Amino acid sequence: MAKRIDISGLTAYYGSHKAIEDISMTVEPRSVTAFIGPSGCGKSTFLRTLNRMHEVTPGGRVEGKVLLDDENLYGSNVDPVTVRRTVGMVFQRPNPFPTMSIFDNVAAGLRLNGSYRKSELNDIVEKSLRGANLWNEVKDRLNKPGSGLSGGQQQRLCIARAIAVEPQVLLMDEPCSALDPISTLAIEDLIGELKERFTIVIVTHNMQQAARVSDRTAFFNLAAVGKPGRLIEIDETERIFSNPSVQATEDYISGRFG
Amino acid sequence: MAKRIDISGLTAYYGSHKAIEDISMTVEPRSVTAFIGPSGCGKSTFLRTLNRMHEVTPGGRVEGKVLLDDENLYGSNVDPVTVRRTVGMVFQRPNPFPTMSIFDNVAAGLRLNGSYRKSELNDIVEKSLRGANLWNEVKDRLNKPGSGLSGGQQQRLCIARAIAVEPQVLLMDEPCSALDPISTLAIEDLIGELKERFTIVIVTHNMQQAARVSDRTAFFNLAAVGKPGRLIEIDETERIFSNPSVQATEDYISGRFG
Amino acid sequence: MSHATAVQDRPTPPTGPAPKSGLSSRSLPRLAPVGFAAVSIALAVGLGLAAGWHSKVQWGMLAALFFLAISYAVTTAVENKRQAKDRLATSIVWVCFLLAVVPLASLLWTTIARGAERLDGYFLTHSMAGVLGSEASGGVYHAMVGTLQQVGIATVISAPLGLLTAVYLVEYGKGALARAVTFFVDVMTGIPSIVAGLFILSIMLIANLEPSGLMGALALTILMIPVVVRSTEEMLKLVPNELREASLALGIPKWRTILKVVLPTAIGGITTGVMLAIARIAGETAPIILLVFGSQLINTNPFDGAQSSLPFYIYEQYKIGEAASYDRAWAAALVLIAFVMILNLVARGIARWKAPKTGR
Amino acid sequence: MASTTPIDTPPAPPAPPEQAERPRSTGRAGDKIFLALSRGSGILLLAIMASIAVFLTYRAVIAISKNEGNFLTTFDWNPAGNPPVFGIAVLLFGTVVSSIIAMVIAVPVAVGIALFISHYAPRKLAAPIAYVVDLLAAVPSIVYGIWGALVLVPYLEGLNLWLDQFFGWTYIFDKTEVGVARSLFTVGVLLAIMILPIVTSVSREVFLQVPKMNEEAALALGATRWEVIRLSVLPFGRSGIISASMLGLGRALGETMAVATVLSPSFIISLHVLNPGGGTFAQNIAAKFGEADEFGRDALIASGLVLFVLTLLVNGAARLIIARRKEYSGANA
Amino acid sequence: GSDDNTGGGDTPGNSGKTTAASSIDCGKAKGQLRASGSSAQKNAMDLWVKNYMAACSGVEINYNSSSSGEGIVAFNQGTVGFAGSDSALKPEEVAESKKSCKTGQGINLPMVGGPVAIGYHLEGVDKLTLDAPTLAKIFDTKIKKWNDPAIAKLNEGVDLPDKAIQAFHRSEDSGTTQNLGKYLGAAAPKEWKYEAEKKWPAPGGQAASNSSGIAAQVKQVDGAIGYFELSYAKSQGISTVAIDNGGSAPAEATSENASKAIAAAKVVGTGKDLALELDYATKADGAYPLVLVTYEVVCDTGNKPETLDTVKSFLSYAASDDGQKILTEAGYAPIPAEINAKVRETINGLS
Ligand SMILES: Nc1ncnc2c1ncn2[C@@H]1O[C@H](COP(=O)(O)OP(=O)(O)OP(=O)(O)O)[C@@H](O)[C@H]1O
Ligand SMILES: Nc1ncnc2c1ncn2[C@@H]1O[C@H](COP(=O)(O)OP(=O)(O)OP(=O)(O)O)[C@@H](O)[C@H]1O
Ligand SMILES: [Mg+2]
Ligand SMILES: [Mg+2]
Ligand SMILES: O=P([O-])([O-])[O-]
Repeated sequence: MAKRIDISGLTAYYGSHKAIEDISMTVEPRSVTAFIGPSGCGKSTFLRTLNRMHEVTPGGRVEGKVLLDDENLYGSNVDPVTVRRTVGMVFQRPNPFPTMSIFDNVAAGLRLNGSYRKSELNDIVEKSLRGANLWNEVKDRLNKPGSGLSGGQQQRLCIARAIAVEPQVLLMDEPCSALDPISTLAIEDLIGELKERFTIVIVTHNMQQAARVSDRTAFFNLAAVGKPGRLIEIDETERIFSNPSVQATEDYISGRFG
Repeated sequence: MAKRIDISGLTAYYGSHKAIEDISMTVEPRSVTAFIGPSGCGKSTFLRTLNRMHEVTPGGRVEGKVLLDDENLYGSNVDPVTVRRTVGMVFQRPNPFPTMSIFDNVAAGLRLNGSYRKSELNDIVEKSLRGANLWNEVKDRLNKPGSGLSGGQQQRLCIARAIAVEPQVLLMDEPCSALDPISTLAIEDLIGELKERFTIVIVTHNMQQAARVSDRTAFFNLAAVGKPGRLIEIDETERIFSNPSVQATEDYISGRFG
Repeated sequence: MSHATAVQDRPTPPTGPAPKSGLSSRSLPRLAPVGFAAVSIALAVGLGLAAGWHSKVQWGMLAALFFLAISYAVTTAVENKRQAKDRLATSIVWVCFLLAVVPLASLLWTTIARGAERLDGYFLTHSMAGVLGSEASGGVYHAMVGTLQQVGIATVISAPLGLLTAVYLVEYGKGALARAVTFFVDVMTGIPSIVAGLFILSIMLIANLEPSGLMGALALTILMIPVVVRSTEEMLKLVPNELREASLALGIPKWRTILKVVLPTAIGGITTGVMLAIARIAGETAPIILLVFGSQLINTNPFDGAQSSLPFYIYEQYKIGEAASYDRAWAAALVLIAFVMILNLVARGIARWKAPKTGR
Repeated sequence: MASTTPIDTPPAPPAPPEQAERPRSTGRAGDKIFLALSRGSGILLLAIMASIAVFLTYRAVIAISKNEGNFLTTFDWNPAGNPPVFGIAVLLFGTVVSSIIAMVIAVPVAVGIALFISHYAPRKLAAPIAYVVDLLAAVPSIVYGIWGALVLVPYLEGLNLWLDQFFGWTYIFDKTEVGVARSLFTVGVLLAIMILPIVTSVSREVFLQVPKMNEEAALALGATRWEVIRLSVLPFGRSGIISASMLGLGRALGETMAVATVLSPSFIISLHVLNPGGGTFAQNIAAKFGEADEFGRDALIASGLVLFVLTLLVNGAARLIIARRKEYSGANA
Repeated sequence: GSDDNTGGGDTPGNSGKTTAASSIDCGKAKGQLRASGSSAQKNAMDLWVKNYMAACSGVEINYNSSSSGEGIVAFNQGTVGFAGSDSALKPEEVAESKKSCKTGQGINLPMVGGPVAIGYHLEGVDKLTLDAPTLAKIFDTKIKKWNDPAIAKLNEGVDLPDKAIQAFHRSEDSGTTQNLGKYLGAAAPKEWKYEAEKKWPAPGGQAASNSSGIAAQVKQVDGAIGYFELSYAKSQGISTVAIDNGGSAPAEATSENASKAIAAAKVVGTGKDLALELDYATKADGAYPLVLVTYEVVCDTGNKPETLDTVKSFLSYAASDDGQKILTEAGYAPIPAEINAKVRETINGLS
């Protein structure tokens, strides 16, 4: 199930603005890869190129290759919808569907992709909500709108929604930044569980989190303000945190806290 | 300048749903008070009652008293506009004005409160953006829309906007959750600076952050799912983290990490 | 309707003098605006009487002006400039509302008062067959049938067509085709109804078709589409991209994203737009004269033979110029308004049921 | 196009079957059908409109080529005369003037009412008011016309005298001829009343869509209600207000029956808007259509074509304004 | 819903005047007949249609009273069985009609006549006499005040106020306007130099749409004067001007007085065409000279086979004694008997 991702020479633009430049790396299957780096260096942008969400932004353009088990996502006969179903995503800002109830939010991906029996759906929704550590808080109001939840609840709802469709790769953009320690722990446990089957990429600002959950860590940085972001190095998480090969990484991490 | 806040018997509702119940505490002037607690326990709701933003939510209702230097915010003669000018706020989700440029976003609050000369405005905007550690990244595109920034940049923009008007109390709802360590550090430094003059309340899920920046910490919790949130205890941050008087606090904190 | 109305500051009723401090400021009593209004009206009426102006219109406008000026001045003096501006804005909004209410209420009142005289069960169930203009008999049934069918056909054609076009423009549109469509939709918004009628008429002559309800409906379609497209387009543009992204990222195909996420989010506005469009065409006279011919008899087949329609009927009765025909004209106007009203209620019901649930 | 919308890369040809296991239903056929449907609608519209335009142009050219007067400058409409002469000067003037008056009155008032409904009115009141306003959009224009002639005109009489008396010095409000208030000014007022509902309804919907987050941002800065509106609501609703106004303008420009019933037309251009007289394209078409022969109808169609062009220019300008601020669109909120 | 308005219900039609249906010969009439045109003959047409449809069940006649010109255009386009027109076909229109009449051409059948009333509204004045030259000057805005000597001279003993005259004319092209123009042109050629056209020719004055619009304005505005068919004056209670035609006494606008003027009409049409020429300058005693005659336009041969029988049967009834008799009650004037006889003959010969 899990897939390897091979990125080579990837550059992404917003209109004429080059946001990231010439990134090449490999994301191993059945592992967690963490992206770290200062704000604005292009982590989110890069993440969005991995499931072809970047091109959805007006002016968004991508050059380079992303191979998912040897198949180029940007190949000419590849369907972005299939890509996105295979590579799921949780966004930096929680964005539940305002017109849908909590239940429907979680079921959305399933329902809109195929038909399920009611009981099947119930099971999957419950499982996903439990996985996102939200079940207890919402089980009594599954039919209430998702927008009446607290910030952290909304974010967990979005996570539940993403894992409900069982993607093969899961991209998470700061999934825990709005969560309390308990939920964060739950999500991290979930990640640990999911990586047995899936490939996971997570953006985080939290070094400890990166250290705790990831197998490999990639550090991004800007050469200078206004310049595009670049991959500085990627390595085993242990090495990055103990003995990085680039000075910039060391500098960034040594301001370690948070 | 800085004001003391005395809250007594505060209860807040969303329609018929009681979100927090009977909260009483004192927030000292020229200090930083941190609110911690599991997701959904009502930290944001409580925070919003401190500058009368809660009543803006449809169905939002408040009972109890909030005294700002002996004057009740909910007193009959009090104008919520003045309250909000005195008590500034940064939201959990960054919300720059999408129709304004970066510069205008920061200047928005100032322009409301009086007329400034162009150069004066420029100075304040620059100072605020520097304070929020964003200046370098945006100084070349002050006239671009604020919505084209990265998540962390947007959040810092909102912080700059809030501090530009120099409120006497600053409420911050997880201001750093979307920020990288460098920006977080900058914001924490800023908080340290601001508390010399202002009263600061900060909601955070990050225990280390609470420990680092706050003088006093309040722990909130739910009695049970579906029950309203309550204040469990409030004390010197040191005591809360070393020797809390309630078991629940200890339990919550001892899952310490993040 | 989903009233996501937010900014509802709880007004603070006054009690005694304000304590001296930073927060509470001197503020006008809650009922101050009512007082201002009373004073302004008195002033305006006084001045109007003194100067001998007989039109109540100027009295009203003068009162409005006085009201704005007084509330601004007093608030500036008692509170401060910003509050004054806020109050001025509030006042202007109220004045706008009242200003608009006067003519609109007059119109509705005239229609209801005059229409009610003639409106009864007989009127609703009979046609005008064999009724002379001066006779107080006859009814509107044949015209109701005509309007229902013509508007129904036009809606069935233009609502989906307009909606799909708007979806195309907002969700897919780029490039020459989209620009061309936009261009022509813009042109269409200003098309006089009689010109639309002429176009269909010339087709009718070329194809050797007889006048019928369908022909009228086609002309109404031309008039309806641009309103649907333009208002729907506007509502779709307001749907945050965030939601589209959320859906796309779930691997939901674009069309389902549009159907299940984008359209439901905008459904309230879209419904309003379609209702406005229906309201507009339901009141069209010119194309009916040209294409549906008009009739005094009941014809329930929109595809064959002359029909009538409510606006046509109103025009016809107005032109007769008899007391009895005026009564019929107003009663028919009332029927037409009621018809759109009921439609509107139903549509709003649907929209509310589907609309986004509000919440923070 | 002022759309700020994502677009997928063109749908790729179907992927070879051997590629990886596919999830249950791919839904790609749906995408193609839907795109085809919506693009098809667009093309169909385009075809209809283009054929109308071609038809109009064809007939107009026939008429204009036989016109013995100058189509643009003749102050007369007599295609049945000998020689046939007709010109649009008066109609263009009257249409523009009455529409300007209507827009100047209606747009601010409509935005005011929309704000009233979305942000000021007590919530219990807002829904019924919104409903009544929508209802008014349903009043057929012939009823507006009858009401205008029977009720509005007598009412405006006094206002006219007053305007003449106190604002006569503006030239515009100088009433130099006797006569009932069946003037371009009255027509403007009536059109304003007629387009109020449509402009109000669309603006209101737009204002209700302003994200809560955005209004809260302004509130938290200590903005008064008006300032919230100025900072978040109006900028966000800008393109919506412009579109709403364009819909209203479209109706004002093309309004036939109401204008025909209320105006006392004449082929005179006068900036004294209170004087009876003047004419509009649609009114002239209604007035001349009945007794016109083929050629007369062609001449009227030619005038309709000018109305088209006028509408187009105004709409184009509006689109430009919206497009210029596209990146500041509310959809990015 | 029901097409039956003959009785029952809450407001039954007070159609007591329905004449015996016995004189109506339905012949082979059947199905739907569409006709359109002049609004001047609407009331007459309504009466005829009502009686006719009561007698001949299964026949539907739909007369759309839009305007003469529209009727003619529709007739020439072949969408109606016959058209009603306030003026005879022009040569171009006859030529055009040959297309839809296939073997024949359009002809004019005079069917109804009637007075055009000059209505006025002047507080305190309920009787007013004018003559053609004064009327011409009033409508040409040469006379601007009600107490103008020219008016005073015709109305001795009437206390005329010093009020502005507000003369209303039709804003759209109209047969009534054309007939007024013909009258003024014939009876006051020095004062009224305009061509008699459907379009209002004079520069001044105020306009309103439709006869009902003019009537409404005249009723509303003190100092107003306007022209319309007599029925509008009657139903709105508007005072009408008596016209001094040079005879012994001013003639009131009544259908009898109009008949006297129409009696002098001569047929000028050739072949089966029965277009009339009226003598507007008649000085006959009691003749109200401001009259109009409206026609039905049909094909002499080549009428559409589906509707031919219905057209013949219906028009025969309209031209019959019964059909003409009811016109007076509706404020119209019947066509002189000798012309009417020709009309009936022509109708019989239609094919
Ligand atoms: N607009 C709303 N309408 C109804 N209920 C709401 C609304 N906003 C929040 N709530 C409910 O009120 C409770 C407290 O929410 P609040 O946002 O204050 O939590 P929080 O402590 O800030 O959580 P988090 O750390 O996740 O942000 C929750 O149960 C939440 O579901
Ligand atoms: N929609 C957009 N239009 C134009 N520029 C954009 C857009 N989104 C992001 N950018 C720019 O692209 C660069 C990279 O942004 P990105 O969001 O990828 O940063 P990030 O690493 O995710 O930051 P953060 O940690 O703050 O989320 C930034 O300079 C940002 O301003
Ligand atoms: Mg990011
Ligand atoms: Mg919160
Ligand atoms: O009968 P007319 O409407 O043409 O005067």
